[in-house]
Amino acid sequence: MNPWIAIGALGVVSIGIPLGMMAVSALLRPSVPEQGKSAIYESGEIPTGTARLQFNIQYYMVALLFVIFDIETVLIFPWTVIYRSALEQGASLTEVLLPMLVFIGILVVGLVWAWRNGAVEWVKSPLAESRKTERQT
Amino acid sequence: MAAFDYAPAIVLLPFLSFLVSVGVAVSGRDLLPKGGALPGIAATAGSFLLSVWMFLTVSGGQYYDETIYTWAAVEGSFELTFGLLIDPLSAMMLVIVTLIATLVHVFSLGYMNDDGQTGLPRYYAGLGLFTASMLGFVVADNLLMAFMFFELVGLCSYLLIGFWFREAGPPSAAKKAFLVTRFGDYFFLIGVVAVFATFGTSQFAGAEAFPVLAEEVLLGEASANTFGFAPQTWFTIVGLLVLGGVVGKSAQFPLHTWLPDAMEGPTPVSALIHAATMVAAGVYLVARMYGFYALTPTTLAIIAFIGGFTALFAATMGVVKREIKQVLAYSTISQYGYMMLALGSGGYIAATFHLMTHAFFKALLFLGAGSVIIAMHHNEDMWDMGNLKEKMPVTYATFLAGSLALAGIFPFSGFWSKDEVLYEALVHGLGGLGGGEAEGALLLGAWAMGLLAVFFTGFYTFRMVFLTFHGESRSDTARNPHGVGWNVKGPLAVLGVLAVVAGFVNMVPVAKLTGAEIEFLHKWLEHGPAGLTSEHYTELTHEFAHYTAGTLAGGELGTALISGGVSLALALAGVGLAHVLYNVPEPTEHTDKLGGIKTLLYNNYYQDEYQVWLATGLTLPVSRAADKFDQGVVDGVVNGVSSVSLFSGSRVKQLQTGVVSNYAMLLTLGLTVLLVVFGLLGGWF
Amino acid sequence: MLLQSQLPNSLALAPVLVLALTALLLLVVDSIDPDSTNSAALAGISVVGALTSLGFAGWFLSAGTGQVSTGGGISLYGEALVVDGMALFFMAIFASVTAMVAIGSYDYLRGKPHQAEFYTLVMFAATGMGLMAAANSLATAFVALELASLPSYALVAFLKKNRGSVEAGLKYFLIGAVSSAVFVFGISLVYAATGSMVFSDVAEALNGTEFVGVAGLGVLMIAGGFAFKTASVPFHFWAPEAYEGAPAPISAFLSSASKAAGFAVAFRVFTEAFALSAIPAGIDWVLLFQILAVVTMTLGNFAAATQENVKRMLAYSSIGHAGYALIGLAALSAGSAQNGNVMGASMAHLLVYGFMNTGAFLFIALTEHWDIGRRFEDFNGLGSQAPVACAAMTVFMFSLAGLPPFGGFFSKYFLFAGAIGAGFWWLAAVGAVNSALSLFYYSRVVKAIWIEDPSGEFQITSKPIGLYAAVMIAALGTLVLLPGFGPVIEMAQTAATALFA
Amino acid sequence: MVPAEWYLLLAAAVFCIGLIGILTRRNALLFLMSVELMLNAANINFVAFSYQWGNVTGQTFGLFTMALAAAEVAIGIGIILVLYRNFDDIDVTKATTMRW
Repeated sequence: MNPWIAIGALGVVSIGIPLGMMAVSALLRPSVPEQGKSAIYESGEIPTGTARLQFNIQYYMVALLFVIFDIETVLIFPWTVIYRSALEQGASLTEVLLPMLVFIGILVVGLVWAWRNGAVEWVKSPLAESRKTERQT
Repeated sequence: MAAFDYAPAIVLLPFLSFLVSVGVAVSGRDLLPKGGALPGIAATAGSFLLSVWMFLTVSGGQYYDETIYTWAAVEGSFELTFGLLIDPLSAMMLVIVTLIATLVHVFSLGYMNDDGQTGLPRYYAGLGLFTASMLGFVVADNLLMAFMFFELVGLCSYLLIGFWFREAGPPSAAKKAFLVTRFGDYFFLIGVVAVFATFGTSQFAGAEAFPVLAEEVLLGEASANTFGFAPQTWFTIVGLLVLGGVVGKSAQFPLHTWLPDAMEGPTPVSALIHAATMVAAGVYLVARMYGFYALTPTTLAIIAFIGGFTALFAATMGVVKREIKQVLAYSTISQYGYMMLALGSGGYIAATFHLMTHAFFKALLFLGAGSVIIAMHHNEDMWDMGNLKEKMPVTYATFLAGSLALAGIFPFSGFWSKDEVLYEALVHGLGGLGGGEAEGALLLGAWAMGLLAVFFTGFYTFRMVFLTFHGESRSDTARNPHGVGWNVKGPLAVLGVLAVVAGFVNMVPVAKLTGAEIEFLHKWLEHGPAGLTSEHYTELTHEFAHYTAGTLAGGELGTALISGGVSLALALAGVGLAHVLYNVPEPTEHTDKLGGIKTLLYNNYYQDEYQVWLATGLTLPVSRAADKFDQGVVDGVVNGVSSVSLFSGSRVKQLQTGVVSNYAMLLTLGLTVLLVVFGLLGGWF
Repeated sequence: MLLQSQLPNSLALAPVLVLALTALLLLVVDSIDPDSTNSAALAGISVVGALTSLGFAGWFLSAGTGQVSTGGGISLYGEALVVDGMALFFMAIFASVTAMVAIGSYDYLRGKPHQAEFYTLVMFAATGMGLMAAANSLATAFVALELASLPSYALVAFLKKNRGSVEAGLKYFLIGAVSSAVFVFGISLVYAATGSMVFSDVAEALNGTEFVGVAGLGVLMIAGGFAFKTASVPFHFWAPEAYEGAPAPISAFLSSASKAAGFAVAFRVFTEAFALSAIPAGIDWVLLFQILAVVTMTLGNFAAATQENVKRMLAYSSIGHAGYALIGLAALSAGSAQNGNVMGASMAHLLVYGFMNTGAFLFIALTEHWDIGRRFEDFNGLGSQAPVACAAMTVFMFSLAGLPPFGGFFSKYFLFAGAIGAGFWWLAAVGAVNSALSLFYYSRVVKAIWIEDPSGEFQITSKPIGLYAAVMIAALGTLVLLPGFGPVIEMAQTAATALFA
Repeated sequence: MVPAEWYLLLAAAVFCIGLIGILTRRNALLFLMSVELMLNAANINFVAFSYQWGNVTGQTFGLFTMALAAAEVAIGIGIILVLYRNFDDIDVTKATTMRW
């Protein structure tokens, strides 16, 4: 008997139980729609504002920078793997080190540009800024 | 070769004058004295001098055949070129054309300028362009170039006939001239293409000339693409196609109808274009490529027969005309018929001879008529004239000389040339008949018609002279005519002398009688580049068309004398009849005696009517049907295609819904379809 | 031999390297002074960079670098890149278009923020295009294609406050993302079938491969990737909106240079990696391109005929021209001596197209600069207000339609003649019919400009020098290609013939 | 060793899931995620056949694909951001000012 069958049966059961519970409750419960039930649950508080939160642009900027520069490091790994053996086999530094320096250099130019253009600067939100000044006075 | 370096200038000088005149005409101001006549006179006179130089150089035994400019070439196939060919024939023609053009320019001073005409720059521009294109045609060294200038000449004719475009007649006449000659030119164009397709060249002269190639093909020494016909048949077809253009331009039956109408143009134009030069273009073309025509007896016989018939046919119509220029118009048609007759019957020299003498005396007659018309305040009706010889002696004397030449009275120039034409037709007709050739009878028939036409020629010519200059004055203007100046009399005098003496260059009967070496034209045309000499042509006609000279009683000399005597007698008879009927103080119309024929003649044998019927009754319905087809089917298809395109365009763009998800869907769909199709085709699965 | 004796081989890529360095330099300049609005300096650097690149490409072309006469293509970086006649020919196109776009953008961008970024992105995209032309491996082809595409997405959406621009950018990006996914999946399938990405090895492995199905799928999907780049059916859906919504200089850039880049890499991939002599019989990509060519040119021209918006009409016409250029791939047959001529004619058409189409879009940029509307009616009577620019536009329109005696006529003539010579007369016939149709909508522009009466008052107060200069250069290019067409077509056909050797 | 066809099928399945996601999702971010799935389907092939053919070309190229995917996402998010600012939504079907 194929051992996979047990796993398959487990999968069927694990899907079946929740579905069955939902089905039973849907059949049994009375249906009384009410505003409070469809409201957003915020720990018992009455929700304020919309559910759609506007994140600060900064949030995305950091994420974008991370995504880009983080992934570039992936490209460095293969280089590190072959670096020593390549040198040992007699490759010159210009052949082995220089390309990576150029690569990093290009990334650095990009990073400097992003920095200078304020991508990593922590901009304070005007709202928080005004609250802070209120408190000080 | 220095002289020939200037050859292009002969053509370019009048063209320059054309440009100057156009410039003046465009500027709209009176920039030049005499309305631009002087540049024209200077240019044509310059061309004339250069032509004489060419003539002298050619008589020194030098010839010129150069390609000037290659404007299209297909590698290894054929070349389209402009080039000059100056040999005895073209040198002679150059002198004739430039001389008459110069005289006509001078005469125009009297006819147009002194008359206070407007639009003179346009007139002289037309004359200049005409002269340039005619000269270009004369010196052309290949058939295509000849065709192009042939068409230009036709265009100028159109422009000049319609010079008085505000009146009713001239524009219509211009249109008619243009359309009728164009009808012939279509065949010519097809002929040009056929020549190129057959031989790959259209050069007139040289070892690679198409007449030479054609000869080699017939002798079996070379081959050419004859489109599945026997070479002889195919060359006959090609020759007849080119002949279409000749018949149109030289006003031969049945395409002669435009020429009488063309008399609506200014009289100097009639003299230059419709008598002396342009109409000669057709005949000249046949002479130019005579080496080709001489190879095909059928074409020659047709040419001869058309010529003879036209000579007689036109002469009879000239008998009843009232207007002086109409008489001259029909006489022109008739005289060109003689030239065609000569060419068709192997009389290359005779045709050239008549071409030359006719150019002189017909130009003279037209200019004389122009002088009369000036005097008569542009009234052309001969029945309003009479007794003008007292008032205008110079015009009378020269006009009389021209008339005697036209009628073929000894010893005026026309006698010699016409006599030779008829002699050639007679002896070759007799020879052919003796040799049992069918063409012989045809030639003799043509000869008979030509001979008969001599009588009519004498009659109508002197009817015209007597009505115009003799008798009593029949109108007030005739009693008190307008005077004419030196610029009218000068050209008349020059041409008058030429009309008298031009025939002496080739007095064949005299030469035969006395044995003196005075056949100068024969000698002139006997030399020339290889393959373009009259001797060569005689060989060709003999070899391929089996033309041999036959004789009547008394051998060659007797035949010549009999032929000349008969034609002179007939001419004198015609003159005599005219004298009896019209040389009276108060001539009356005798046309009623002709009965029903009169109506027929007045209506020009209903030639116009049947051609108009052909146009309206036959061509028009066909054109209508074609138009229907064009509008309904062709345009319908075109419009349909365009609206279908636009409609499908508006459908296609509906694909572009603007919703990017749909694009992704369509993209996936397209890719899937391609995958399935190519997977199935390539057997991937 | 000139280059080999004077410069190291690695500098054969100089036209591309110059573009990349220019882009980095622009970044550095902007980093030094981010708040500067000295657009003249930025535009100047870009133009100088593009012209230097053009100079190198022209020099190498005339010196015969990488061409058969000097020993064939120079391969670099372990055969990842190759510089030969075709690569340099296309680099010259990209550099010319980039230069014109940079000149024209100077006025177009006046007063707008983020100018440095704009020029940087243009230069990076141009770098990518140059690399596409030189790519000799599917890996570099993909990377280069992305390097060209990614900046383009941003450039199309450059006008952040303009809904059209943003929408165009979105659509371009989404379709582009899907297309590149399809493309890279195709590469992975070809790799699965052959085990290599270098073109010559791929061709070797494909010869007699047993994985015809996998390879076929891969070839088809790779063709799809190129179809996206060249705006060919069925990957063309982004083009009308992207060209219409993008800033006009970017429309010019994309529809001329980017399209040519797609063709450049497609030509090389399909002649080297999927060479007709090596490909299994089951993978009939010539038929594929025949279908695409016919459908693309027909769809593009038909849709263009009914447009009301000039810029959108040009966008559709650009699709139609992609169809014409596809003939260069569609009229091939194994071992035919005509192959080089057809493909060379297609390359020459792309060169001429680079000038005339860039010029046309830059004219649109000019009208946008003047705030004239985009519909045909809005152009009514413009000829009396700006005769010089309108005369140039007339040249572009007639040249695009393929009327003699403009450059477009000659390139189309050679293209169709090449197709006929290769035995594909029906392709030429479809092309000719479409050209006839195209005359209809191109002449509408000319008619509006010169013949119609103005429908309203124009507010033409300025004569932007940069835009004018760019339009004039494009017009000059279109016209100079008349007498200069002989050498161009010869060079293109030699370069293309080398690919088939 | 798992037969090569299975990898191909797995990659094709992942690719199709991504494709279906693109066709059915209207949210721009989900659209992007689906594209990532398609790209990673290709990566499965690369890695699998790199192993199969015994060279590292495929693996290396897989890294490149990932890097490019990241860059693509970066650009994509930027565009989605401006999309939201202009259309107040990231529903890709809402932006339809240009069509036909």
